[in-house]
Amino acid sequence: MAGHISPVRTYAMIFGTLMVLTVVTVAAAFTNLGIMNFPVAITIAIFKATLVILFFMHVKYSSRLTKLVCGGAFFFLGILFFLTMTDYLSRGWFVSPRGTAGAGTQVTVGPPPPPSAQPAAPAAEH
Amino acid sequence: MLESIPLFPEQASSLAPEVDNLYFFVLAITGFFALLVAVLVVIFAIKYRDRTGNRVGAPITGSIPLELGWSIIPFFVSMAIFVWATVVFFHIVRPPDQTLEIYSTGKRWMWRFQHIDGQSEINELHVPLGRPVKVTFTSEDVLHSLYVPAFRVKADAIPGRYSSIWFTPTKTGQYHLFCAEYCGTKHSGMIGSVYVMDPDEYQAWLSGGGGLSMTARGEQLFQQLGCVSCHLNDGSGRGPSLAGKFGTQETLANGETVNVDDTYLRESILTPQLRLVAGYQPLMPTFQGLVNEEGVMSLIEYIKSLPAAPATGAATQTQAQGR
Amino acid sequence: MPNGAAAHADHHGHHAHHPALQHHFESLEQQHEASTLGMWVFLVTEVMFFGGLLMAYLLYRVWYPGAWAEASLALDIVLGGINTAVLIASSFTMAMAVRAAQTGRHQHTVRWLILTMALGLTFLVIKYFEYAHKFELREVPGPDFEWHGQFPYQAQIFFSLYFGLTGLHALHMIIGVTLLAVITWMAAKGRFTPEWYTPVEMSGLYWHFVDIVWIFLFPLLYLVDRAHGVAQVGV
Amino acid sequence: MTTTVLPRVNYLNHEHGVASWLLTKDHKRIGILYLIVVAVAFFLGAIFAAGVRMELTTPQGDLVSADTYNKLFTAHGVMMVFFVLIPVVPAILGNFAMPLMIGAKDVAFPKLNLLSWYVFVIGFLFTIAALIFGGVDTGWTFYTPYSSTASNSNVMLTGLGVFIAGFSSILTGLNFMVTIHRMRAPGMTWFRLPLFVWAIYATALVQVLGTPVVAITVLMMALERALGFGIFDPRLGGDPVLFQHLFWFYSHPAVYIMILPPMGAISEVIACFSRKNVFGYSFVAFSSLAIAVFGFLVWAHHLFVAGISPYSAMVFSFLSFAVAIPSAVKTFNWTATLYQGAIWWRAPMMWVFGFIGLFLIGGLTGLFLASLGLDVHLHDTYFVVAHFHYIMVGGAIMGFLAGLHFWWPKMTGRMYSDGAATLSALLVFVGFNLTFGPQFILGYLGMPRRYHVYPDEYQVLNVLSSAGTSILGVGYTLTAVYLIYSLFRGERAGANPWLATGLEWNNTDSPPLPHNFSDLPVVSEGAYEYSKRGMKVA
Ligand code: HEA
Ligand code: HEA
Ligand code: HEC
Ligand code: CUA
Ligand SMILES: [Cu+2]
Repeated sequence: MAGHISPVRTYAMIFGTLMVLTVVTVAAAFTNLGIMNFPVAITIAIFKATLVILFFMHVKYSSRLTKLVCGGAFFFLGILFFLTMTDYLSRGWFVSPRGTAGAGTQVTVGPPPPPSAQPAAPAAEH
Repeated sequence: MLESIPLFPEQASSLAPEVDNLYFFVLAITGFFALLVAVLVVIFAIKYRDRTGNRVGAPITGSIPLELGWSIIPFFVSMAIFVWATVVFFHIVRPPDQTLEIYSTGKRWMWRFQHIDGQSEINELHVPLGRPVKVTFTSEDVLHSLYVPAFRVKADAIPGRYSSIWFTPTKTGQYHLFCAEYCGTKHSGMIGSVYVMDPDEYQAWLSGGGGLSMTARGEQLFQQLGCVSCHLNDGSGRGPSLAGKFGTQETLANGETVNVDDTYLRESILTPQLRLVAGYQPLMPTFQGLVNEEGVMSLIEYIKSLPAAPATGAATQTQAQGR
Repeated sequence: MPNGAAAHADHHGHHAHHPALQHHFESLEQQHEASTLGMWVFLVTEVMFFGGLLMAYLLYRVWYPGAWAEASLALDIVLGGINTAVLIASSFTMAMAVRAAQTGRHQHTVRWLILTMALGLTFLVIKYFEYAHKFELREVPGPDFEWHGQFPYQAQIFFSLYFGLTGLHALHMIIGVTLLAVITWMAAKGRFTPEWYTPVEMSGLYWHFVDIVWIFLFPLLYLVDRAHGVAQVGV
Repeated sequence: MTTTVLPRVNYLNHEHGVASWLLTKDHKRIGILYLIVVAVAFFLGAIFAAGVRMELTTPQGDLVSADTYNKLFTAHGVMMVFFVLIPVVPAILGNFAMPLMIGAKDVAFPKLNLLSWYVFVIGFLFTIAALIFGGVDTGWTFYTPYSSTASNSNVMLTGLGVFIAGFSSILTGLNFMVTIHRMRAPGMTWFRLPLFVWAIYATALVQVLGTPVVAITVLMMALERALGFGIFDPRLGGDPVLFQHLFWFYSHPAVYIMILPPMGAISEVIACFSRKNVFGYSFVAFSSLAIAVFGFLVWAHHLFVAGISPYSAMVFSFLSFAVAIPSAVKTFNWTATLYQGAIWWRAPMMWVFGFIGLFLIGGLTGLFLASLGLDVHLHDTYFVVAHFHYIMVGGAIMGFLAGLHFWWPKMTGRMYSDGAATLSALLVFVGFNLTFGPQFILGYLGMPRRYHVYPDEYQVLNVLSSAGTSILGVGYTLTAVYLIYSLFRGERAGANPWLATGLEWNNTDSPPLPHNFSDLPVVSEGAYEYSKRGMKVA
């Protein structure tokens, strides 16, 4: 019943790649890439994790079910992140006349919202 | 007391009929489905009853058209509810342009209301008939929720930021005001009344008491706390000019933009380092502890009241187009 | 897929079976598949477990980039970097241990496992020094938290998450090392054969998972904004 | 009626003594162990509920102090949710019946199964300890910053109890998932699985994916309380609403942990007592999975007025309506199953009728709450209280009782009195509607929940509600009485008293053998092939 036996060479290569990527990620962090620093760091981390999962954890040679379970975890993690962030990132979109609408201020990254959402001038009466 | 078992709350705001109509609509739809299923279950249970227990039913296994039908029809029906309910919701959360502003803070276990003209009251709120009112509020400790059933409005009070409700009263009288978010021992005692008055009565009530108007108090604080020393209206001070700032978009030092609304102003006063205005140094001290929630509200009201000054040299002011 | 055809030929009479086969399974194959699936599902729960903290991390990083940059600079990137290398190396030795078990070389299994544990302990010791330093500096969230940067409040949130995430990770390491100790002992007693080495494989999966967590934690915590940090020290 | 010892060796009598129970690895015995603890928890929870209702008969707070009242409903909610409803069907009926139904000798990890029970008990004891030390008053939702700053320190003990019990739920889910994947008897393909097994499987998904998140969230809250960590603390710029997001990411799917398994049991009972295939088998099966997966997409409907972005609220409202569709599919399929059945009116079926009626009302009122414009008014009022009691008590508890009455002869080898059971189903149905029906009206009138004192005009409806509780209480007590009585005096049930299909009825005795089957079953037909049994068509 012994599962897939990878050659030592594979393990050594993966190990080497992971080490190199660690150096790369540190180097990238010290380079000013503007807003790209974070995506780059995360991409490298995801890539490293994938290598570990596929080769060290033998998912590459595992049943479809194992692949599904493994993918499922990240899928639901994604749901948690994504749907929660729909709240936080869209809070700033809602601007009602004269300020607050219950959503609180949030920073909007990027261009300002369309004119229709622009606040009206403060009432002149007081 | 027994003779009055109310079934529906009073409709005392312009939003109330909207919400009630929606309610009856949903009631009708759900009532239809409930009856449909219940009646069928009862009919089948009686009609196909078998007292022996050793007979079997007809060999029916299913029907794709039926399955599709009873997934798709409820889906579209519920989309009708969804659309209507969302429209009503946006009426509830988006106040009209010209509102009477009232500020409030919730703390365990009372509501304090602050009128622009200076009156403040506790667990009571006086508002004029027929005029849109907006209450902006925050909490000084834990979560609370400001709830007026007769107006069908509610919003949580969250420490650290502002929430608001708005309503146009349509009927004079006295209405319940509840705290609807659990907040500890006397959660159920954190209640009060909203008094809807005729406009002239309201005027009379307003002139009845109260000290400085909020704007005036804000201006006073603005002097006392030394804000003026940095925030000069012509933009020549160490801090940006605040004139006409409210309701615009500010560009921050890190390139993001932010809407200048109540919560942002509050944050600028209490944690100024958090979001730096582009082109300025982080000089502004925090005023946390030096000014209470109501003071902050007065300051905000004052800043709101500053008219936009003619364009100045301050390169950082990005006036949004809508103004 | 569940159990083969000649299922109940020798039901109740386990004499012909491998000693590791439990009575409610029909075959070692089935037992192994159950364990593997069980382990993977367990790792899913672990992902979600860290996920709660990571969600908090994500939100505050988006909200308070400045504080994040500032607080992250206070972490020791050299120690963090060394630890990353140490963990990756331990993942490699772990993979080798499993391989040795697969090919039936007990002595190798034991040796690789001991190496893995040694690396794991190295990680923990280094972590201990990092923590101790933070305690000295009073950069531990709580009433005594001290911070001399621009964002004392938000830095505290950063450190709450730092200690939450790395603490939880360290706890997993401790559990992992304990687990490996047991497995090593079993391996030394020659319990595993190429037919049955499931425990080695399972602890391997667990260990790699802990490694993966760190692969993410390192850039998330230590490398937030080094580039700017270097450019504009003391803003 | 016979009082002789049960004949033959079975799982109940093959070993004796307390130790043989406390160290058992037999899934059937573990099911019984859960039954005992959950019954204790339900009893406690019900007493707290009785306290709540007694206090609310008068508008003044004259029975207990405000703090005591707050502790009562918190204890009630915590007990009922975490220690009754989450384990009630999966851990009791699932443990007992699921391995039998798929033709396995046991669950995949029997030791882990026992461990889950111990973990559960430890969590339970922590929670009880918190009660003994004075109780908590946060509500079962533990919202920050109240829980992390204002409440007393028992909140940590309770939080820990919930955290620990969560692990029990995770381990059970994991175990069941693996069991269903790997332990099915030869020939037991996915589409021959009884629908109860599908429901347990879907539940396990939610347990495995959701529970860890609430565990870490409660832990963060406890750390904040204990050590002054500041993750949700608004004074540091943290967001208290984040706690709500994380809490409901689990706790909404958790309501499906509570309702899916009872739904599964309902499918079994309906099929058996209508003597028919469940109408649209695969739709019912897949709707369980759909509920489990889509259930993860709707949590923020608890946060509509909590200060989230209105646009996000819109998305979550839409998804909440979408998740109602699979429930609708199930309801309609059950109804259709009755059509042209041979409906045998026995006690389990009576509970099913009650279930359908009450679940319908509970589910449909969920649509009111999912409607944004209405939820602003209804949020945190008694309308919500009525909604979830209709589903959780009227739905889940009724569904559990249906399942319990169905499998009781299998579990104990004894029959209970059918008449008494029918009567108590009726009492519960009537008492239930009297208790919670008025609360819908109260809620629309605006009475907020968690209120110790309330304005006078709400009294009449509250009195009705309290009166209903006593009928409800009589109903439940009656159930307990005749079930316990049947243990000693009940008639011997044959292997298959309901003439049902299914391996648990046809391939083993009542009570089942220690290792479930004398010969490993081989399956060659679908789950509900009543028409192939050679009985007359009604
Ligand atoms: C077992 C428990 C359970 C279940 C299954 C549900 C099911 C549902 N719940 Fe409920 N809910 C709770 C337990 C449960 N809930 C609890 C405990 C709370 C309060 C928590 C607290 O704050 O303490 C709550 C609160 C709650 C809220 C928040 C209210 C508030 O606090 O403001 C909302 C809002 O959307 C909601 C919606 C729904 C919906 C849409 C469903 C749907 O899944 C229902 C689907 C079922 C049907 C729709 C019926 C059958 C369908 C038909 C007969 C066909 C016709 C259908 C259509 C036309 C669509 N629930
Ligand atoms: C499974 C879940 C479950 C169950 C079964 C119940 C059962 C009941 N609940 Fe529960 N309830 C919740 C879950 C549940 N509840 C939750 C989650 C909350 C929210 C908590 C919060 O806000 O944090 C809540 C809140 C809640 C409230 C609102 C409190 C408030 O907001 O102020 C009320 C008020 O009427 C109530 C009443 C009842 C009643 C009358 C029953 C009845 O069904 C109970 C019937 C049983 C009996 C009456 C006892 C049976 C008799 C005996 C065992 C004999 C011995 C009895 C005595 C000696 C007294 N519940
Ligand atoms: C020592 C000088 C100083 C004092 C005193 C001071 N501020 Fe400021 N303020 C600044 C500077 C500099 C900025 C711009 C950098 C920043 O955003 O912090 C600023 C920014 C602001 C902003 C954000 C403006 C924008 O354009 O977005 C507001 C609002 C504000 N201050 C209000 C106040 C109030 C109210 C007070 C008094 C209670 C006050 N300030 C006192 C220096 C000061
Ligand atoms: Cu304030 Cu409840
Ligand atoms: Cu929900």
